[in-house]
Amino acid sequence: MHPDMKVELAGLVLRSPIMVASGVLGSSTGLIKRVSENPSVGAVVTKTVTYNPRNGYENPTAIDLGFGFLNAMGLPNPGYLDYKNELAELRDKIEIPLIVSIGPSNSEEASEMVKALNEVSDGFELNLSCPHTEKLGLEVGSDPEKVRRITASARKYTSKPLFIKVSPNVTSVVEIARAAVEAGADAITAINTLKSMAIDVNAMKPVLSNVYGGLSGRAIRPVGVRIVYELYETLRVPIVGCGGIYDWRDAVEFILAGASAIQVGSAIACSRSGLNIFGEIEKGIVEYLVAKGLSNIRGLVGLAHTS
Amino acid sequence: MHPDMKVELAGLVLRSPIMVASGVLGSSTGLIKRVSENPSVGAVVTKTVTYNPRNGYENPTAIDLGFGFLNAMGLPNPGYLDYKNELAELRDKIEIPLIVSIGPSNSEEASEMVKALNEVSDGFELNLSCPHTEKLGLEVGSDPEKVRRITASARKYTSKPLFIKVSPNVTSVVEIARAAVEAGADAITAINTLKSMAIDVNAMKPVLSNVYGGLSGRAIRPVGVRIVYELYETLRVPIVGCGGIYDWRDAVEFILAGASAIQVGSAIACSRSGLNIFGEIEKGIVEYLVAKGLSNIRGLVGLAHTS
Amino acid sequence: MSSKTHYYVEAEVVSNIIETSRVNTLVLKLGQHMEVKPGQFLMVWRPGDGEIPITPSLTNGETICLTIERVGLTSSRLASLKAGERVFLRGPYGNGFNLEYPGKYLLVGGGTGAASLTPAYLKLVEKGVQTLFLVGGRNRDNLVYVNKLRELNANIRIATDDGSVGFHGTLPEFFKKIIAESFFENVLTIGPEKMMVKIAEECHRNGIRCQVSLVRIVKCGIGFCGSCVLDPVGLRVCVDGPVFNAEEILGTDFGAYMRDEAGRRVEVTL
Amino acid sequence: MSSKTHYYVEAEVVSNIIETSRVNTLVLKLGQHMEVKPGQFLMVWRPGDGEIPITPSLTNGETICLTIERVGLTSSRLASLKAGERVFLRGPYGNGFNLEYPGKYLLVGGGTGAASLTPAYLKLVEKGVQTLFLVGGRNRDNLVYVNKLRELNANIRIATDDGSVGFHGTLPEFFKKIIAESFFENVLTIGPEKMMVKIAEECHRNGIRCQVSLVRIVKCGIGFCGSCVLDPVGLRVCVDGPVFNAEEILGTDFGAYMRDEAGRRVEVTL
Ligand SMILES: Cc1cc2nc3c(=O)[nH]c(=O)nc-3n(C[C@H](O)[C@H](O)[C@H](O)COP(=O)(O)OP(=O)(O)OC[C@H]3O[C@@H](n4cnc5c(N)ncnc54)[C@H](O)[C@@H]3O)c2cc1C
Ligand SMILES: Cc1cc2nc3c(=O)[nH]c(=O)nc-3n(C[C@H](O)[C@H](O)[C@H](O)COP(=O)(O)OP(=O)(O)OC[C@H]3O[C@@H](n4cnc5c(N)ncnc54)[C@H](O)[C@@H]3O)c2cc1C
Ligand SMILES: Cc1cc2nc3c(=O)[nH]c(=O)nc-3n(C[C@H](O)[C@H](O)[C@H](O)COP(=O)(O)O)c2cc1C
Ligand SMILES: Cc1cc2nc3c(=O)[nH]c(=O)nc-3n(C[C@H](O)[C@H](O)[C@H](O)COP(=O)(O)O)c2cc1C
Ligand code: FES
Ligand code: FES
Repeated sequence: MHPDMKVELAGLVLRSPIMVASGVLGSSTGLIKRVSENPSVGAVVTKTVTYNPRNGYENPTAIDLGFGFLNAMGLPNPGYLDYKNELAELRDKIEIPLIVSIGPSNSEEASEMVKALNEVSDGFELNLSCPHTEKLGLEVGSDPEKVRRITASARKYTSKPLFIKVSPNVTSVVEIARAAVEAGADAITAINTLKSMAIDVNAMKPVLSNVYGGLSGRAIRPVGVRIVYELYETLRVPIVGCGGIYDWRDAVEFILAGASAIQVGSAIACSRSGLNIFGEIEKGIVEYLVAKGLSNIRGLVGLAHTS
Repeated sequence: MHPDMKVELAGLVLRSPIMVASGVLGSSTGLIKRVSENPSVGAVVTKTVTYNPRNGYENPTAIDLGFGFLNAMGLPNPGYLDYKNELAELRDKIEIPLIVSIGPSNSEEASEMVKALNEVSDGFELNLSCPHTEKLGLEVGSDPEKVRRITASARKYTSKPLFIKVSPNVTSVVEIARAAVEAGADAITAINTLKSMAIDVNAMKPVLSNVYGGLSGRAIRPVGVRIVYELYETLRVPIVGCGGIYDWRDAVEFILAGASAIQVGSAIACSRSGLNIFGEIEKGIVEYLVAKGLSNIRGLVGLAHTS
Repeated sequence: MSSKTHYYVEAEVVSNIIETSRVNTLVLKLGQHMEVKPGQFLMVWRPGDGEIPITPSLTNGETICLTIERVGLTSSRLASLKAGERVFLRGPYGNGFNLEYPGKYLLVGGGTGAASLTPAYLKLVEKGVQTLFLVGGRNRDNLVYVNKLRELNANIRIATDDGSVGFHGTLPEFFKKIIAESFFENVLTIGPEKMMVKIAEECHRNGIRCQVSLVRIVKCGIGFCGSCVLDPVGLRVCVDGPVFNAEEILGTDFGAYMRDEAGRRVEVTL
Repeated sequence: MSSKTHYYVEAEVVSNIIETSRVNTLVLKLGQHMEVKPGQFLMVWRPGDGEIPITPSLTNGETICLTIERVGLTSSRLASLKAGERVFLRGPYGNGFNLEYPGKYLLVGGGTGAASLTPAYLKLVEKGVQTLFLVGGRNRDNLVYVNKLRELNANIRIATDDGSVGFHGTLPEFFKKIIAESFFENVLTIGPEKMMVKIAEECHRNGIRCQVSLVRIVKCGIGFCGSCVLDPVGLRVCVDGPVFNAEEILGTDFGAYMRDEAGRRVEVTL
């Protein structure tokens, strides 16, 4: 018997718990469409769009560290108005939920963006956690009051699922997530990248043009699993796990910690099989469920907590 | 010409910038002595001692993740009174500075421990950053006010160098470090481990008996380098870099970021050559200095900041 | 497991050869061996000056040549480096050309494209494959790498827009004429995209297998930032390319649209 | 690069064999191949019940036997497992015995030590080396693994403190007698530390090369927590040991002091 991989996430029905993390496909709607055709992908989150267009930082913007990746893209994106038109075209062409990631720097921007993008999306992910862009992301997401205000502003203009993406770069992720939930968030996505940097010893200079960037990939998985586990202990909303998921075991680790669904980011850069990584992860989870005698993926969520 | 590897650190003169990080040798004074005989080691930091003896947590307390290590030892130690006797014996037998790490949970403990241990040590490292022990470490070290009070209490009873070891698990390391410096700290050690966890997918359980632990090793180097770089931009006290240093390149990366000295922790567990890792790191740095035409290591500190 | 603290390979400029008023070739000595397949590219970094993708114009593991046109800040800085100055390289990235297809090869290089095709030419020679090299430019003074190719005994034909040397006309016009004269099973082309798309269409009409090397804004170089995507098919130039079989991408944004740094869809102008 | 999400190897209990009232042998089927050299140890975990170091008493890659004495919570829980229950193993850790030294081997096992020496015995047999196995216990009912060793055709001699079977006396006393009768170039010993130190001293006096397997509090198992240290020399049982040449450690805390869980120096009692 093939185990049931369907999950319900804040009102959305996903054919698989495997989502594509924000940003790793850039703003390309072509790439989103291509990935959405993969039957193992349950939902796609878009690149974070901001109020104004952004070119992002100068190169170097990303490097491979071997045990993870460091990037400071600088949230390049066409701005929400431009992107809205692309998304409008895309939406009829894909069959899975399209979650639009937005990165407002204040409540007004949040309201306007959600209002404008509501008709072209199946849900929103509020990125309050980018560690390397001034006035955006972490600068907002490390202050519970700002999180509360921005979440409430977004909430006011949409009845679609609202995910808040949190950062590991704070003293208490639980406090931030709680503020978001109290202000109306339906689910929490954890985690964004860890604030980091690298210096090239030959060049004697920081590698990233922005100096600081975000660490992603394998290296941050234990931090992500810890945060998902902490959130599951204290919150009553679904959690989407993200951070260093490369294979089915990594995905299962996050689900056992309490994630109802998971997102794959950096790993698509090192998958030998290209975008087949989603299929491989799904296959592995299915075999694991069979081996464990479980008939559906939902039975696995948070199982590491029972004593 | 052999470059000069001597560093001066908050009044201490170190024959080499390579130190042994706290905890990785346990409380064994025998092991400290053995390591201190290695001519490439500049100073040793002891295992953190606490006011009362602690057995630490039940096994499993540590695992190898491949790209780093996860541990929740639980600060096992004989307590400061017992350990004082061992240190008294040890001190005459070693020729390099012995820095005693203490983990007080409040100001009174800090004062008493420093008072008692002052005569057996060449300096103190205040561990306010262990991510997995209740009431100790991070619970203290994430609150600038507590950091200020504990640092001041320790400062009152010693004129020896006082290092404060900070945690990466806070929203602003700079704020914490600044509080410590204002309260009299001579130097900052950065970083301790990242709060993390791992779940075994077969066992479906958290691996560590304490559930949460600290991530160390390769994976955290980019976080450590970032924090050292940030501290160097804002503070005027020496910084000791720590986190994922395995070879000379890693060490140089930290020094370029602003570290006056560096500490090696986890890497001693995966060095094929055992404790020879110190010699290998020193040799690499010396060759690098020669290649760069630098006559001493001090000229390298913070060089990645100049534009 | 490598810890990759050595993120970049250091290289020193041995000499800087002026190709045209806009194009220079840097001859670099590598601090470390580096194997680059024909058509693969490197990310070339100068701290403070930025980092750009370049397809080497010669490579032998220890020495590498980069032929660079000054189009903006980074390329201009790099093209002006003097002997003894250093650059930092990461890579190689991308797929490179497939040179296993049977038959004769016609190489069509516009601008710096002739230079970037040279490693493929040398590989084909090594394999004993018959080749013809078409090099084009606006005029006599705009031709890149022709002397080098002559030195390498390449069978070259030239086209200039103003007829100052060789065929009088554009490369696609010349290309039409050449393939009318003699059949080639394979075409490799690097050059301005408007030129490449015309060559590709011509190949399509004539049943010639054509590989093109595409330029998009490359940021990460490793396939996860989505900056270099060719829409609507969602192919990433940095990992799925930069070389594509033309058949795969005719009818897409190839030759028509690209994305700018902010990810906005804009027209291809060159 | 492995991501090691599979931190532990899962193993299922096939059977639980009662050795004595305090000692059981678990026969485990491994979920994954595992190569353990004689004298190396594994960390054996049951979630909720703790994790302890055990030197396997038989191993062939797919099956592993653990002979466990109930001394506290974790060992008691493990020793009571039933067929079908699972344990989780990490390792192997430590150095293991050096079996390359020439000459005859005398194996001296007290308590579960006889079991833990068995893989070394089998390896020596495989190499065609001559061995004699001394097994000791308080009395007839306290002997561990003797039937298994007989089954494996080992050349066994027994000593019991009460003389209920074999030599009447302690293992060190018996050992003295045996080496007076016939010379052995090598001794391997596992057992209570007070016993091992006596054997080691006897070997020292008689010019016999002696390897002992030491027990200390093992926590990390990988050499960085310092819990298992033998002072004052600062040797770590988990990576520098657990097997030491006796000459290396005679005159240290071996046989006299160890550290407890808090790192306090305490006397060795057994
Ligand atoms: C795979 C590949 C191989 C290339 N090989 C060569 C080569 O061998 N020789 C050569 O002269 N040029 C080559 N290029 C093009 C070269 O990378 C660009 O000219 C260069 O990036 C421009 O940077 P700039 O800072 O000088 O100019 P900018 O002022 O940044 O931009 C000038 C123009 O270059 C384009 N551009 C800017 N940044 C990039 C980028 N990161 N990637 C691609 N295009 C960009 C812009 O769209 C703009 O039209 C190659 C490009 C790619 C993708
Ligand atoms: C390399 C090595 C190989 C071993 N092989 C075997 C074996 O094959 N069979 C066997 O029965 N026993 C073996 N032991 C001893 C076994 O690990 C201990 O008996 C066990 O850890 C006790 O744990 P407990 O929780 O049952 O008892 P506890 O109540 O925790 O302690 C009981 C006694 O065991 C000692 N002890 C506790 N924890 C440890 C630990 N982590 N490491 C070492 N000693 C500890 C304590 O000092 C105490 O005296 C080995 C020990 C080591 C170091
Ligand atoms: C190149 C790149 C771009 C990213 N862009 C975004 C973004 O626009 N918005 C966002 O919320 N997260 C962004 N992220 C973070 C990822 O969505 C993800 O949270 C993080 O990388 C951790 O997951 P991973 O280890 O699987 O990559 C980006 C990550 C990478 C590597
Ligand atoms: C087993 C182990 C025990 C540790 N014990 C202590 C400790 O007692 N006090 C302390 O300040 N840090 C302790 N640490 C943290 C290290 O000193 C160091 O800050 C951290 O591991 C990062 O460095 P690394 O990556 O080189 O290990 C311990 C780390 C490990 C791995
Ligand atoms: S440049 Fe980032 S995906 Fe190609
Ligand atoms: S058990 Fe940790 S060093 Fe040996």
